[in-house]
Amino acid sequence: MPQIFHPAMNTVARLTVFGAAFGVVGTIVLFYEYSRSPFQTEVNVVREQPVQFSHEHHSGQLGIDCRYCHTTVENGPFANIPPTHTCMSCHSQIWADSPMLKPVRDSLASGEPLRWERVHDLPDFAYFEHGIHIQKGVGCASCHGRVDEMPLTWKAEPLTMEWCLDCHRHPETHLRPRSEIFNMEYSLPEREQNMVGKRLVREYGVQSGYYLTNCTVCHR
Amino acid sequence: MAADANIGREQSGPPVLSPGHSFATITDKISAIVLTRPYQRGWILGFAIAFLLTNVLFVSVAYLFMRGVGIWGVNVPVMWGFAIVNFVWWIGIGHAGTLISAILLLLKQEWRTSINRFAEAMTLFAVACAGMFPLIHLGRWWLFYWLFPYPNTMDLWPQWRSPLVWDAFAVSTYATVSLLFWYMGLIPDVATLRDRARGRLGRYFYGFLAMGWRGSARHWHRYQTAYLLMAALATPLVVSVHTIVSWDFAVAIVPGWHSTIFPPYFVAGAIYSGFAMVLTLIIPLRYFYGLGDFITMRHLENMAKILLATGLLVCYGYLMEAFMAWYGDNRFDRFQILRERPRGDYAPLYWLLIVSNCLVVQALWFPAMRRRVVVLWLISLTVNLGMWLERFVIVVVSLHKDYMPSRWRMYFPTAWDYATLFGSVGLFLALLFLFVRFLPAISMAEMRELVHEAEPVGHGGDSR
Amino acid sequence: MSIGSAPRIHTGRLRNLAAVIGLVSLVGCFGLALRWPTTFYPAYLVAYLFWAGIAIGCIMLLMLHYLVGGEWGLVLRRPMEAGAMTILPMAILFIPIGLGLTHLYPWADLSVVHANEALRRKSGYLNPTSFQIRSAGYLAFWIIAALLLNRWSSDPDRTDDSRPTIWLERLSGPGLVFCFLAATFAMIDWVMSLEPEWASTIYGVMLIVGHGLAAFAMMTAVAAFLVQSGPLRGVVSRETLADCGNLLLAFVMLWAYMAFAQFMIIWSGNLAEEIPWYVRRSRGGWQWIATTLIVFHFFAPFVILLFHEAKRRPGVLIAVAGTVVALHFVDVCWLTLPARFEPRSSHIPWDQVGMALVAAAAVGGVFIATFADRLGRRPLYPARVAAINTVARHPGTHGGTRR
Amino acid sequence: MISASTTYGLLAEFTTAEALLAAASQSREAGYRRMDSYSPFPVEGLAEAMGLTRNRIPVVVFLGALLGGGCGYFMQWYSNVIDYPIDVGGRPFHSWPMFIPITFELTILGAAFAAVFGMLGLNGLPRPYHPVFAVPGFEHATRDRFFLCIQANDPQFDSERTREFLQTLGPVKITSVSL
Repeated sequence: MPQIFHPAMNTVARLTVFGAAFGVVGTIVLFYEYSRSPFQTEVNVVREQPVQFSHEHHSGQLGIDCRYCHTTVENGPFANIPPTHTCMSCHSQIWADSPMLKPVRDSLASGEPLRWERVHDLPDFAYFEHGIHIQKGVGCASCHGRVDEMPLTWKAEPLTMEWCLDCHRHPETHLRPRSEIFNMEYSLPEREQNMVGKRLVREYGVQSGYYLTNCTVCHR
Repeated sequence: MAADANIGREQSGPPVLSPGHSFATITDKISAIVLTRPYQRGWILGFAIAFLLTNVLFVSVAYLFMRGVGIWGVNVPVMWGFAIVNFVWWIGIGHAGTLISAILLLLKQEWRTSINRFAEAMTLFAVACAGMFPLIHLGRWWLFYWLFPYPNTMDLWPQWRSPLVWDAFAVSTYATVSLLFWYMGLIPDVATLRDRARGRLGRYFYGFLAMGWRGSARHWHRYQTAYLLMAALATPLVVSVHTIVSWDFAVAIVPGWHSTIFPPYFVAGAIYSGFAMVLTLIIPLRYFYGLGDFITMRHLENMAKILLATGLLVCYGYLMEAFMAWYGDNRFDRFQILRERPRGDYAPLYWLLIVSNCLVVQALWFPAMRRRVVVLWLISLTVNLGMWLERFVIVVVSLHKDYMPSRWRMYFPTAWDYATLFGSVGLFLALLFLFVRFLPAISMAEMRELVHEAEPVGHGGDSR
Repeated sequence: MSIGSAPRIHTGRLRNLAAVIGLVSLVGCFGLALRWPTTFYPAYLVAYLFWAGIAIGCIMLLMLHYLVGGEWGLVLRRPMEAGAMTILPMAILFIPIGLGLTHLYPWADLSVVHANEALRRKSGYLNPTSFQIRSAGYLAFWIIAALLLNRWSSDPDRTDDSRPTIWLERLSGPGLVFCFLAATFAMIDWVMSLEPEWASTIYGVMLIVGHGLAAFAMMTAVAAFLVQSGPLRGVVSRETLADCGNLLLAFVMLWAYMAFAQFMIIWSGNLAEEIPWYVRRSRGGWQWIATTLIVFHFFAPFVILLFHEAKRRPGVLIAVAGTVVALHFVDVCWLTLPARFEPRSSHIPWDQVGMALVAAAAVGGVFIATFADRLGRRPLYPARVAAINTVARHPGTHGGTRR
Repeated sequence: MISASTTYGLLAEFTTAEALLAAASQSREAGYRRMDSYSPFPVEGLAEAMGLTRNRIPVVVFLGALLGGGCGYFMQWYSNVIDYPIDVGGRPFHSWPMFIPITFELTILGAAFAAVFGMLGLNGLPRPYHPVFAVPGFEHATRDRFFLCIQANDPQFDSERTREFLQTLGPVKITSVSL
């Protein structure tokens, strides 16, 4: 009886076996990495906007308070995007003829709002109340990163459910005094943060991690 | 066989292998089905019909994926319609193969040898059909992988306290282990086919599958141990699978579902329907391929006895359910089991189920009936029908009258329900036709062993 | 080997000793029943169930053997036949239960029944008269079965007439069906109705499997003892012992399966009409009994019997099977005694357990005396030459073969 | 005529399992250690006759079962008790009765993988090419013939003397297998 297979097939067969084993593990690792990479989460990815607005310039360099434009952040469920009027309150005076701001002037003229691309867009099945987070001592920078250093706006955090849970499970590791909410540079060493955090949890009546991770807290 | 005076009787009864066979004739006869006379008119016709039916399945599943489960008759409160009925039916059928292979191997029952391969293949294909149904029954079927644990960005795990998750694990484990067991049994046989194939393509195909098996004594040594251990593992596994399927129902507190006898009674029912399906398929196979030498009357009779035994266990389950419904203090159970089933909207189906599962099978008490192949085949068909009806009664009748009369509603299957059911039968048959065509339907290595054991003298005039 | 060479054993001394212990304890029981009837009767029920269960188990195992065959049955047949015959004195020993109904079952108390709507509804089934008629029926059925099983089985030793064996096979099919039904309803009547508001569909099967396990374990222990101590040494091969061990393993798993199936469904349902059964059995010390059962009635025998060598050593088999039998007694206590247990009272009724041991000595004395008497009357296995060859023939290498 | 460096061994062909069994045990008695036999079905006692007593499959399967079951229970306990405890129907986080089914399934799965892949691994399969396949008539090893191969790397191997020895065992024919 003649040989059916070439001797090299032994090596090929063994390689296939190992390849299959590594293939399975590799696929899982790939899947894991992909779902957390900017491809999926858009962290650090700049969105194309109708107007190239720089938070770095307005907030960082000029020092305009967050609340000047996002007026409802503290009490509303939704941190609003300012209407064209807010922009024009300054830009009717300065850079009034800048070609970069033409869409803003057009919007004012036509009454059609600017169509900003939302950078932080949670899915509809996740209930999110912006005001409560501010009231309980979550700083802007905790979720939005150093906006004052962003020439164009991007997501600083992945906004995945596991990321949300990270804070909901241990709120004390992220809370800060209400007076420091809008302070972009606020940070404490870990031990001190835990101490302060625990005090704030008590003071602000923040619920325990167990209740904050109930399904119905976010999925109502 | 052992009862002392039985030894004399055993010789007079039909043997497990007709006399006059040698290693070579067995090998040649079985491998010829695959190698030398593959495309017979009957095979082509049968496969064509099965393939057509399979396409019915493909069309109905494609349409389902386009339109959603609304094309079926499911509604509120009958949310588990045909899909779950078919699932339980198929997974039950998928129990006989492993039972024959594993349990009868452990019990040292020689008669299993010529039917185990076929029964295992049947198991695999039935499990494939079964596994499909819960999947397409999901509203968002493309998210089925949520049933399995994986490191997702939601930080969520499957709900381990839900029997539906256990089911996902049980069915996929069962499918995997059955596949491994089946493939392991096939290795020596595909090696035979590799060595006997004449075409280049066949040699490569079977050569790949055989993985270089050469019948070495060292290999056989480990192979046998591993095979026996696989049998020992598969036996509790097969029991666990239908137990978990029964928990899908019994863990819920729906009247008619929440009954403690469900685990053993589902297992008995699964074996019952599985053996019925083996008989349904193997009787024509034996006839058309002339395998009467290997699948003898002894096999058919033994399977008939198992059919009777498991049928009685199933009846015991019905009896206990009815008695405890009366005896127990749950009035919803009483309403469901004592009134809705026998006298409610679906009463004709219930009585048809009782006739086909409990009454018809009693004929098998009589040896004359067990030995009449046509009768046996008809009974097996009846049991297949009866076991399907049983699942229908459990699923639909229990659901259609909820606790609140405002939610009472009838369930009527649509044409798409039927198309999916019959299509799945087509898929099952098509896979079986392909199996019979491309792989040895009877284990040659084990048959040779049987011949070897029958040969030597000194076994007290054993004529086998 | 010829017919005459099948060994016999002399069991006269054991029989007499057991009879004396039994009778003395019976007298003690009589005293206890008069002095503390409410405590005593449940204890007596425990003892009765334990021993009668083994007798019923033997009857059913014998029938199973005639249906499916297997070498284990040849070795265990004579002990099982002797065990089956003990159902005769068991029928007499049922009388105290019939007398003590009011101390045992709430439904036997008319004032309780009148006050309880659920009990009134089933009073057609649960009332003293129908209970006694049914019990007499079950016992009569088992006695007939035991007598036939013994009678037809003894013949092949003396004659070449093979008809009794055929009769045995014909009897066993329908016999097993009816025996199973009778045992189911006996367990419902005798044990489940201790808590008449509670019902579970698996209950009959679960208890029958428990009794079958105990019967199989006890007979395996007897056979293994006969191998170890001599009479069957060299006759019963290691492989046949291993078959018994494997079946014991299967039975242990089956018992655990039934117990877990019921527990899982009731625990997860957590319904008000079901869960009290487990609440009573998992409070006030009973939870430790339950844990003991899980560990020593299931886990330990299971693990030991997985080992290839353990099943082939008579000494190990005796130890494992003996443990299973002993734990079966604990199981019967756990099933029976907490029926009237008030979860808040927080202790196991040790006085009752003590009485159960006295009662077990009484019923057990009668059981063992009958058993020893029957076992000593005939050769230790059905000595047809061909048959015994199949037991002794297989050499050790045959073990792991695929067939 | 044939040198040890290009020879895999000598292959003797027998017609019955009994002859092969006898040949294997005689070869072992004659001092040969590196040999293998090939048969179309497992011949009882052949491995023992060749001096194979150890079988690690049961240990491998046991470890597989332990690993599968251990991982299964740990996974459920960790995710339900430690990582994300969610109250469902008021049941305890550590609902051990409900963790048993999956633990059981994964025990079986682990053991089955260990059995099949352990068997293949220890047997050195897949190995589609092997010198003995080249021998004319070896295809009967999977049909009705029995072969004994004394390998050239046996210290006692000598192409002439081994051939003579094999001749005494009564084979149908003897072939030399080249590498």
